[in-house]
Amino acid sequence: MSDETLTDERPVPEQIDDVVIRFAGDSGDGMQLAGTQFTASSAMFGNDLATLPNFPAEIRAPQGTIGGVSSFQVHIADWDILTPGDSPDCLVAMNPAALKANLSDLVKGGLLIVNTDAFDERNLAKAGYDTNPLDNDALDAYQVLGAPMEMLTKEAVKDSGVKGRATLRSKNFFALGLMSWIYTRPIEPVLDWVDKKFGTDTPVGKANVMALKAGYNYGITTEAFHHTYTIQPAPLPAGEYTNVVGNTATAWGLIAGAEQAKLPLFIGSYPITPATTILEELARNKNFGVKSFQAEDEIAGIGTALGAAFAGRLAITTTSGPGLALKSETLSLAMIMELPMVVVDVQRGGPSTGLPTKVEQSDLLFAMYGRHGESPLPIISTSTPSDAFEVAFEAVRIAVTYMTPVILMTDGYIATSSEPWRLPDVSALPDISRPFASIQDGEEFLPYVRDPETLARPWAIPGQAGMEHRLGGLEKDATTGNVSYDPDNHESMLHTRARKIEALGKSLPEVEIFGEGSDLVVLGWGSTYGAIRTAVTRVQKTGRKVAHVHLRYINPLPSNLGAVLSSFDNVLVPEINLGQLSRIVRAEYLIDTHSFNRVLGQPMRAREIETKIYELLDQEVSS
Amino acid sequence: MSDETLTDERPVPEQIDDVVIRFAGDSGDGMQLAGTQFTASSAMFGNDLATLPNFPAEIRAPQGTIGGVSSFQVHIADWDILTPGDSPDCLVAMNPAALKANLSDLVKGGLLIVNTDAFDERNLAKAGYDTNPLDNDALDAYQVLGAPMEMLTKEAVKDSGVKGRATLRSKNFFALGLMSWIYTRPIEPVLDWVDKKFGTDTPVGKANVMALKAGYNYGITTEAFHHTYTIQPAPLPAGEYTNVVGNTATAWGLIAGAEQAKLPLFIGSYPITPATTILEELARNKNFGVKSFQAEDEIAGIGTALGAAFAGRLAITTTSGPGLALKSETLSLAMIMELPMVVVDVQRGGPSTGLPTKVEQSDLLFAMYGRHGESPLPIISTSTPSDAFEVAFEAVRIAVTYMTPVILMTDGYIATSSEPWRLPDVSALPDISRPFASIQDGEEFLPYVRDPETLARPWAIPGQAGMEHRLGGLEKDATTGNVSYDPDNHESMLHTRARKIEALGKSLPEVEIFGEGSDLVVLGWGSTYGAIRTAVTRVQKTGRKVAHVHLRYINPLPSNLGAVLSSFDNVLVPEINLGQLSRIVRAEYLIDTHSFNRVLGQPMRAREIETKIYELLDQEVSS
Amino acid sequence: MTDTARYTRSDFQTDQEVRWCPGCGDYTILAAVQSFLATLDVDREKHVFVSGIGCSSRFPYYMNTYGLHTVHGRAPAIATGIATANPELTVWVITGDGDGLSIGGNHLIHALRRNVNLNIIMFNNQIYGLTKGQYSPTSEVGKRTKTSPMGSIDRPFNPVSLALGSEASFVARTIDMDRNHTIEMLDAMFKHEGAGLLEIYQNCNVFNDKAFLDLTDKNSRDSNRIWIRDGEPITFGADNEYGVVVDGEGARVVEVAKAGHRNIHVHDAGAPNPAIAFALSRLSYGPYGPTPLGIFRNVDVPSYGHEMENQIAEAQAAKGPGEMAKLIRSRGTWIVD
Amino acid sequence: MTDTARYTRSDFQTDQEVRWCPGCGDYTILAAVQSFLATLDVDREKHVFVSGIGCSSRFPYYMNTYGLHTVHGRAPAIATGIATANPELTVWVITGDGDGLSIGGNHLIHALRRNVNLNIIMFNNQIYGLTKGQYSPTSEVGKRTKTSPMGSIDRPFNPVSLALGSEASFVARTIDMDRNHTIEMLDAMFKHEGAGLLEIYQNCNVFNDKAFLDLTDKNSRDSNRIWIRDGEPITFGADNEYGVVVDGEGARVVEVAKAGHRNIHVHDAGAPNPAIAFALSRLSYGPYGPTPLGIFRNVDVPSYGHEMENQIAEAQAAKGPGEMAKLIRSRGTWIVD
Ligand SMILES: Cc1ncc(C[n+]2csc(CCOP(=O)(O)OP(=O)(O)O)c2C)c(N)n1
Ligand SMILES: Cc1ncc(C[n+]2csc(CCOP(=O)(O)OP(=O)(O)O)c2C)c(N)n1
Ligand code: SF4
Ligand code: SF4
Ligand SMILES: [Mg+2]
Ligand SMILES: [Mg+2]
Repeated sequence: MSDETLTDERPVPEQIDDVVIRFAGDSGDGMQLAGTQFTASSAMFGNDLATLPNFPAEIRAPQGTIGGVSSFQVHIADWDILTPGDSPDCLVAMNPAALKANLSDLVKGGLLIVNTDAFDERNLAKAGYDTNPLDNDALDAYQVLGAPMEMLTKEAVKDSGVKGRATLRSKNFFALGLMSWIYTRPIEPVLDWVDKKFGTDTPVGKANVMALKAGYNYGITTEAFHHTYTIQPAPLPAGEYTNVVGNTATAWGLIAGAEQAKLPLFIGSYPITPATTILEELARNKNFGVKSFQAEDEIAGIGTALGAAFAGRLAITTTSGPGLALKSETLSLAMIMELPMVVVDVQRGGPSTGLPTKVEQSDLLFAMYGRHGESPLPIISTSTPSDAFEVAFEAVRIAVTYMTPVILMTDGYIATSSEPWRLPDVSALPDISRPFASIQDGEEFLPYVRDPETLARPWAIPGQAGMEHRLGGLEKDATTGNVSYDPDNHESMLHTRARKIEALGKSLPEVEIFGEGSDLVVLGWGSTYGAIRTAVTRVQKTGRKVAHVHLRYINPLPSNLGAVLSSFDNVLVPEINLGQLSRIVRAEYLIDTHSFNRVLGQPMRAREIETKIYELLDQEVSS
Repeated sequence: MSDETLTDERPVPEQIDDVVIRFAGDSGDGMQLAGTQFTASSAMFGNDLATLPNFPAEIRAPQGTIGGVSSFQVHIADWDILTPGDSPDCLVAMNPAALKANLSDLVKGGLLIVNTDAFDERNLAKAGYDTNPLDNDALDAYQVLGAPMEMLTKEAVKDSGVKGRATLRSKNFFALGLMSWIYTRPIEPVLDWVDKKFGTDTPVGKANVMALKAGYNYGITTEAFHHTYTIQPAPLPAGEYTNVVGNTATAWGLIAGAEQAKLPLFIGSYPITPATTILEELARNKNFGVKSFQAEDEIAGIGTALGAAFAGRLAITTTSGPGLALKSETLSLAMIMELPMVVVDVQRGGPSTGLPTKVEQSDLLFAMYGRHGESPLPIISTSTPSDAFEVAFEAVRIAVTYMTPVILMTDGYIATSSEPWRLPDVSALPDISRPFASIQDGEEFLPYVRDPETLARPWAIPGQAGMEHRLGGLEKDATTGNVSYDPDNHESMLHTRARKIEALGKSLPEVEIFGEGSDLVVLGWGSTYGAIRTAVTRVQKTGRKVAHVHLRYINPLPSNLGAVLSSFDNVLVPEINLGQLSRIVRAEYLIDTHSFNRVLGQPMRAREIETKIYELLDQEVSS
Repeated sequence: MTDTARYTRSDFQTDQEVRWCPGCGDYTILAAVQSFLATLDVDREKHVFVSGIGCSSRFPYYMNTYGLHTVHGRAPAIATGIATANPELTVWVITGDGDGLSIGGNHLIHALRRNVNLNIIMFNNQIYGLTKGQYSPTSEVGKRTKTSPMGSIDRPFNPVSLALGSEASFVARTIDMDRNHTIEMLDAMFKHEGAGLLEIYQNCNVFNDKAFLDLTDKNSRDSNRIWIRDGEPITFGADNEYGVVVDGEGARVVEVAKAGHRNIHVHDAGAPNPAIAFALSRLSYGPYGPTPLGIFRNVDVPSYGHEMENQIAEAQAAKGPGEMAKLIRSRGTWIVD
Repeated sequence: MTDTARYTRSDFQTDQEVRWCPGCGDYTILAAVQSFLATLDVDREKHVFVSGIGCSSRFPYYMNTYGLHTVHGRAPAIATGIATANPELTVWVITGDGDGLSIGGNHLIHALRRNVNLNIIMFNNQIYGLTKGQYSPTSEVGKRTKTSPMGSIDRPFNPVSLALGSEASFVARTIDMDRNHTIEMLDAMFKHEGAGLLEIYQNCNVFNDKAFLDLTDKNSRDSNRIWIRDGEPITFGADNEYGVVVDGEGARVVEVAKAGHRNIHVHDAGAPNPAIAFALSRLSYGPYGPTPLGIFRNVDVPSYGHEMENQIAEAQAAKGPGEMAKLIRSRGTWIVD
């Protein structure tokens, strides 16, 4: 196959503003990879984008069944988008199960690309189809384009050196090639990737390149595919961009925090979906002096982190709900010892094992109150994959400045999805270091005497002479830190620890209001950011007045939040839980919030929020 | 020594309504025993009473120091009392440290009985006295009565067979004898107890009897002690009474619950102060078929309980804050499996190891929200030691009727203190059993099909043929209970589990209002009951209108609570925490509660609540 | 095993789709367990399968018996509750090397020392399968995984040694590929009273393929599978040319011809002293080179569940059955009229 | 130990009142540790004592070094964090039989297998002291306590066997009353690289008095203390009349005269194979009858803390020190102008 075939003989493509595409197939079909590569090309091309991977809880659920379907959705646009889109405009279905599981999401009239080879009796039966939907009127509402992808792939790769059934493995590259044709994406970034990953001389590398090109060429040569589309680069602010996945951004933010705090990073963690990749990313970066410790369980994860904190390291532990439960006791110890630490909770569907690979925001009240006794901690949350870098950095800053564990809340959607990130100038990141304690000769070291402003206590670490001291979980004297059973001291220490959170509050920025008016404000936190902002923007475009406030800090809440919320007639709080932030806001400000809760294991959809906004606005009007 | 010496040559004693007495000494001085025995005699005598033991966190803190002081307070009265009293009217101080640690609590003009032998230089120094307070004007504000108790005890027991320093061990019996004289208590119950415990023929038994009588006789023969007191029996409702300690009542309530639920009781627990004695009491009653399992940790404690529940037993696990933290993950599993279980949390001073032998109410929000994901559970709390019997029974009823774990909240004060308990007619306790599942031949067993009223699912247990089924922590299908990743099923299951709590709510009694008017209601829960009721009653006696509402059920809250609270201008919520029930009430009803928080490791004091009530009432008037 | 079996394998299958990767060793173990149970004269409803979390821990969903898929690492504790609550049941614990030895290590060793009436099957694939390939407490030093990109520095457990150090009364090892031996081990464990641990080397063909090659490859397996059988001299190899001797330095592999047949150790699984079983467990530090398979230890100790029932019977015999009315009066009472 | 000591015992004492019961064995251990540290040429500020919860776990408050009194059972994990974060420190773990073997068993065995650079001292009084006398995982079967009023039915752990089953590279045992031997053991553990476990039989005179009478009573101790010393034949008794032999059935006590001196086992603490150390640990099932005291095992294995540092050095050598600006560009970038 010569390169000429790739010369574009393209009819003028239709220019569109944005498109939502979903690649869907069996877990073994490589849809995550196809989607990721399509995303990468689009990023290089200059589009704005947002992605949403979705995979089963099993490593590999039974092939060909609904339970085994894996998908990857990407939204690409020539404007500044915020969500991976509510419903795909185009669906790639590699087999009947993928079609069945995803069809209802496809917009009516949408483009449906199917791998016709997979629609045999066995697969149809596994997916629960009595008859072949390609043969009847089931798909009449869509533009269906079929291609015998398996046959074509096999044929294309026959000289690669890959043999037998293995040849079929490249069919995702065929699909990717075809999609690149239809949406006018460059294939060079994919070729580069294949080269780096496999080398273009290896059988696998060759097969993937051949399949990719074959898919692209199939588009060129097959008339059916001659209606193509293009999406112009988005007018993103100038700068250098990378496409970043949430958990990677979190890991990088933590490393950057450690660098700027001038502390070696220590992470003690136990693998758990969807948090594991933070540990994995940190383990990869030992040249930053990162010590990564895979503990025997979550208790040891936070335990080792606590030990490292005492030893003067930047201590991190990462987990998801069930693991956070196990960390509760030691977290309370870290709180009373007032040692800095960042605890990352990547929320997933609960309760119990729940829906481990899905998104949920249902650990918020647990983070707030999930410790015995009065045990207040700062809670900070991230709104988008790239935001995670900044938030992780900020969590480190708070931990070190205030000598406290900080809970950083993210979730399974942020963890695994990606967006273009304009790279910050890392050399301009602030110095967030805080010197270790020091004393004059002969002076007594008092580990619980505090900085008057931050209420942080001094941090003296083993190896420093003259400041030997003991910390423990029993109540401690307000200055010496020795065990104290004194009733008044206890009460005063409870208040002091609460006041430390207040002290932090005073230093934090006020919330900003996006929008104006006084009818309705939508209050959100975490990964619902994109959906809320999109919904609010759409409503605003109709001329209605509605505002959006999104929280980064949840404990303490921003100082102006009460006043801001009270200035609106309605406060709508959309959450992927049964109303947890809502409950906090109600208790704090006695405001009768409207909770909007959708807990489907999926990101919030802008459209549903939009509907809810109109419902409230119209009620308001009619009442 | 002949028995005649005990003939009362008593001048007519002064009749008083009530008295608060505190026995205080070194941990090794046997003050808990002296107090308990004094209490027992008073109970037999027919007084109403309430007790408050107080001991250091160490097994035996350094002798003679403030840290090593142990005390036991008892309030006895001829009326229906509710608290062990705010401040003692009489203090027995066995050494300088005991004096120093307790003097400030003694009411001005109160009676101070001291063991003068212990006021030597060494002990004074250990207690931090520069000069002997017995020798200067330090105690001028009190009626001081000294006795060389060590010398007198040694002398008294010289023929008992006990030798050397061991003779001093009986000095608590000397003090007890003396106090029995002063307060006209019968000593026969004590003699009976000694006989049962040691036998009156053993050296130790003899020594204790001799010391007791010597103390009593010392009162008779020493003019200084001729002003004595008597407290008439209280007009308690007719019936048979026992003096019951809270943890014992809890254990008995659980056993009674198991009996009436027709289920063998299984407790899986790990020792922890102040919960351990529940496990110990249950272990003692194996003849009820109780299986008590001392687990390797709290996780295994609840784990074994969960297993026992699946196997069809009445599953119990008991713990305190740090242990509750460790149970969190498995509790969420039990919740989603919908298996019955009672989790008893005997709250102690937190956070972390905190003040392990002290009382606190600071696990409430943790009990409410202390699990990842949406994981609602019923929460029920006990107000007094004897109330624990009924509440434990009720917890069993709820668990079995609704197929759910139930959290029973009690605390370190209820756990260790005692009060007279009018014995219920146990043969009249309701049948709270619920039959195991059954199916017709050939019928399919559906473990998640619910009772329409309670929403309880059927309970089928291993050994029952035809109902083999699997439960797990992954989200489950609404009828089959099989793993389900279906988004709508998940959301609906979250709501169903929440609705089960609501269903329980509908069946519960409404709260009762003690008092009338609309100015102020004091809302409480748990062991503050006695203090609040006492304070409210006192204020009511002055003619001011104030009411008391005390919660047994905290999740769900009683159905009329919102309406009741809204009918008052002020809602005062006294708690031994920083405002946890208050926060729940605020979120639930948007009522601007007044929190009153004292967190001293001690029970709430009626006087402080009274003061706070007046403050609010007067503000109300002046504003 | 009876020859007039009441059950067939399919009686133990459920309608749930088996969700392991094609080729996973878990399939063969599932089939072996189902087949084995079908041979027993035990009511199906008396079997309970309890697991933690992991690929292996999905096992209970595929067994048409009572079952619990619980939380990570806690299966031995939860199963202890079932087995002591009702010792009439046959309780099986299914766990993995991560589930059972990493997060769940403590419950495992305590269940073993207490001799709770449990049959514990540990699927050892030397990797975390479900979380997609991190090293486990049985992974070899130097193993490169996503969390150990430069090679693991953790020295692994030898599960048999650990179990013996935990006072286990039954410990055995087998390999997924050998169905007959697996069933033989299951049978012995089932017959043993109290806690048993069966370690099964299980191939994870996705994240740790061929970890047991020494023991499964045609060319190497004969010289690497040391079959240990109670009462028999320990010899192995295609022609039994190798054997094991035990002396003041421990156990080691020798050539039978050189060492002399009478010096070859005769295995005594029922020895009260676990010292020699432990020595045998040290013949290999993992499934590399000659590795013993079979029953290391099998001694009679009363089970925890029955001991507990005995105490209840004793208490009832001594005090009579519990009476609530008596209990609440046990601390002394008085009458107010 | 140097003879120009930089420190005296009092340098390691704090101003906190020692809050154990009079007569508690903890006092002698505290004194031994303080005296021992004073002999070392290690800066005081480099010592860190980490404990869990229990009477014994109050220990760090009395040591004028860095210290943490943590939560129940977690000390080995927390200490692992300290020791791997900074391998220059000398990290001591203080734990009890409940803290270390009941709730904390898992962290203990993992710290041992990983060979984390820790010196772990376990105060074994065979009881829960702080919670006032419940049986522990080392209490003997039949022990009556408040939670086992009819006698415990739990078979105890042998901590030495458990440690050896957990791949421990250093395991020793001593007794509180023998201060010199305690110090000798502390010294050996301190010199050993990586994880060490020292079990100290410690008398709780309040809740479990005289548990170690066989080993401490004048009349019985000589015939019950089996001193094991590296390189020496294991003999004991007032006149060394008893000895230990090891053969194909394990280790057992013999009369030297009958067995013949040349058959007496010569102890090799440094043997790479832990099988014989394990066999020795089985000579007694607790402090009853002839019980070995001394170092069971002492082998060189690189410590976890240093292995971790080595990987960092390697990574830096290979990739250069980390650069943030490079890292965030590592997944490919594009420019928007
Ligand atoms: C509390 C908790 N921590 C972590 C996890 C994530 N997790 C699930 S399975 C697993 C390891 C499984 O390994 P193994 O037991 O060897 O089973 P395999 O998948 O290899 O069969 C982990 C870490 C979890 N589900 N819960
Ligand atoms: C999470 C938790 N569970 C239980 C306890 C209660 N507790 C404190 S110490 C202890 C046992 C102590 O036994 P051991 O370790 O042998 O120490 P000893 O007091 O005998 O020295 C227990 C159960 C606790 N503090 N925290
Ligand atoms: S990941 Fe490994 S262990 Fe898990 S199912 Fe797949 S092959 Fe089996
Ligand atoms: S209870 Fe026992 S172990 Fe604890 S301090 Fe007292 S004597 Fe020592
Ligand atoms: Mg595994
Ligand atoms: Mg102990």
